Amino acid sequence: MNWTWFHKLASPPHFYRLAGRITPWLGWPAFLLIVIGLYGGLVLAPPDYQQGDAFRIVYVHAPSAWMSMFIYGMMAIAAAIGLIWRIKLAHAVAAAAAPVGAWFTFVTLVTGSLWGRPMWGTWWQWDARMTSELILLFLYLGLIALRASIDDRERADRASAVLALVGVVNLPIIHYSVYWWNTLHQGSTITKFGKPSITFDMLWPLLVMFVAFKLFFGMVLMLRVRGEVLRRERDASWLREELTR
Amino acid sequence: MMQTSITQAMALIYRGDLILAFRRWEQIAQPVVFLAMVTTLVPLALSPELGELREIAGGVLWIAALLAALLGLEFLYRSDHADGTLEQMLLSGQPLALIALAKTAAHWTASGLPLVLVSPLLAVGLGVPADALVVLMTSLALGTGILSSLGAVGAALTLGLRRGSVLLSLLVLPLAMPALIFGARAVDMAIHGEVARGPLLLLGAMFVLSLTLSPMAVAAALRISQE
Amino acid sequence: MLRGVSLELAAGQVVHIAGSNGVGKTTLLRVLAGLLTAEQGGVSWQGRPVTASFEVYAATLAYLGHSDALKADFTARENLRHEVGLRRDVTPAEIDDALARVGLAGCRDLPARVLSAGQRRRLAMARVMLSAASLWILDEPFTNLDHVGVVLLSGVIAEQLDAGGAVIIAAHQPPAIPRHTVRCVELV
Amino acid sequence: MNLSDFLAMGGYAAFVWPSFGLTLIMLILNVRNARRMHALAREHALRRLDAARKPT
Repeated sequence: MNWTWFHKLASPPHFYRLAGRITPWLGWPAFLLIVIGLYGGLVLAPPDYQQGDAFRIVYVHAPSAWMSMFIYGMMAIAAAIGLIWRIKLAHAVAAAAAPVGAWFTFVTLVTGSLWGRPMWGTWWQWDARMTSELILLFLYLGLIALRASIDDRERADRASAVLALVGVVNLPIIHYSVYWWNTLHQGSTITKFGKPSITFDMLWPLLVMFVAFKLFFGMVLMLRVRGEVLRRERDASWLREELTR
Repeated sequence: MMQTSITQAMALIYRGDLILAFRRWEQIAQPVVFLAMVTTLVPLALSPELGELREIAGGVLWIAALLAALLGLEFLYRSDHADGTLEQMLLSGQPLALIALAKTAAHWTASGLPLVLVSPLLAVGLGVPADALVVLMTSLALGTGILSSLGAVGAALTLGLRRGSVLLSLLVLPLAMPALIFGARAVDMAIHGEVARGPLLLLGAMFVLSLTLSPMAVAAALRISQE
Repeated sequence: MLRGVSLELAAGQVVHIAGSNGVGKTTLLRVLAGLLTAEQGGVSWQGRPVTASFEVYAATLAYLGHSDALKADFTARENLRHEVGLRRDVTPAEIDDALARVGLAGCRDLPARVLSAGQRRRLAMARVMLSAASLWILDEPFTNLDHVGVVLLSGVIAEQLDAGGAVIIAAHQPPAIPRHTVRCVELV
Repeated sequence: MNLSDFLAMGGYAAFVWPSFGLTLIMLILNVRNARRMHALAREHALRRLDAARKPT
């Protein structure tokens, strides 16, 4: 397996042009799938026998929750690549992904709280998943704050990369200790709040939304990475030819 | 002239840092005074009733100890960065991760250990029964150890930054939450007379994990921060 | 931004890096010391790239930056024992000799914070001498030194060169090293 | 399934619609921020290029 494709991809000018080309190919399908997913989730899917129509919030809550974890993992991988092989582009990807991840985590928390209100009668319940999602938000904010408070871009990239790696190692520990802590205090009488029993016509919109959010993230990431690349390639020669084309 | 062995170098750093810490003893006193103050706030805020205080003593002591240890993290690499000795450590020809381990150990002895030693006094003030004090001290020893090693990564990353201390707590506290969960739980069980082996063992596991992994992260962070 | 710099140094040679303020002298020295990594090109020592095993290179190198790297609360002796001790077994006798050599015999047990800037620079010089390194990288070593200090340091550098060591000095005015010609590299 | 039943969402309208609304706002906001950030960086780079081309 020769590594030329990897080096070609890692070279900023090549990636900048490539990102520009594929952004629309990610954006429009994402938009289309979101419309389909929402229609399927809100209109076609029957109400849940237990939670009625409130369960429809799952169509935005679950994909966001998944994205918040996925983006953190991807960011840690990009950080590792950036640190080990000193590829500036990988740091640009990590820098671009962090705010989007934080947004998804925030949405997960709010939609979770909105979903919990009718079920539990309170806006916030120290439920295991919501608590670990909240801690994940702190991790994201820590990353963004660290990167923002360091002026020198090179140091900001590498410092955030180390923090992302330390965070990703701690993520499973936080996850399981919160679960253990939750089952311990609440005992085993938690309401069956887990995934409601899903029939196929409830399921397919959820899968569509999962794919749609991934494509959406791809599009936003490409845009942000292009911006980050421009910030980092301060006086690269290819810049003039690219920007004045 | 033979190059100093790594163990000698680590011992030298450990002793050196402790000497410096004791010459600036007010830095050592700060976390301990903070812990004492916070635990006196609790009865004032809640109730003088020892029975009631006993219920929350585990959590209060642990949260106060965690914040006090966080306060102690300020002094970890800041003075070395400021006076240039950090550069000499990087260029000492000794493995940086082990030097970081020695510094973390010295920092724990100067800031974590005093908290552990003073905690029984404050625990009695919160109505903690005598037989729970051993579990309290063990759990706090492991907890402050975890915070020192994880905190060292945060301290190294935020070296020389403007409002580094606020950032430091934002970076380190989420990582210390699992330790808080098991530590407070262990003390709570001990207070109620149950055997607290389970949480203590998990806390010990976390301590070993953070002790082995974090020096490497600290070494990387130090190189990045001083560049 | 530093570009297009290449430097060759053999044993017993001394190089003077000259250039106006902000031209990049310190950056170059920090790259040579391995504290900074250059984007292109690299530093190699005895033919091997420095990044291969940085600890080996660091052990052969003594770096004196702008800061004297002294602990204010440590006495002169303690500073030397703790910093040089990290690198090699140094005996109290050697420390006292070095302090006498740089004219600090009188303030052996004074904390570094009470020393004057010149005395602190001499203490940093003593550290470089004691580190038994073959390559010295000195960034503005003569700052704060009086005339006696400058002569003293030049003599010490000469001895290092006689013993086959190599020295890189960044300074504004060219250093006068007895018995050795100083090669000058001008950064523009 | 007429419109008013649909909007009522089985009595949970007060929770379902804000959830979807917030998510859509987030999606749009992200796109706008990303676009603006890229345009800003591009303009900044161009300005730096012009400054570099003009002999100071």
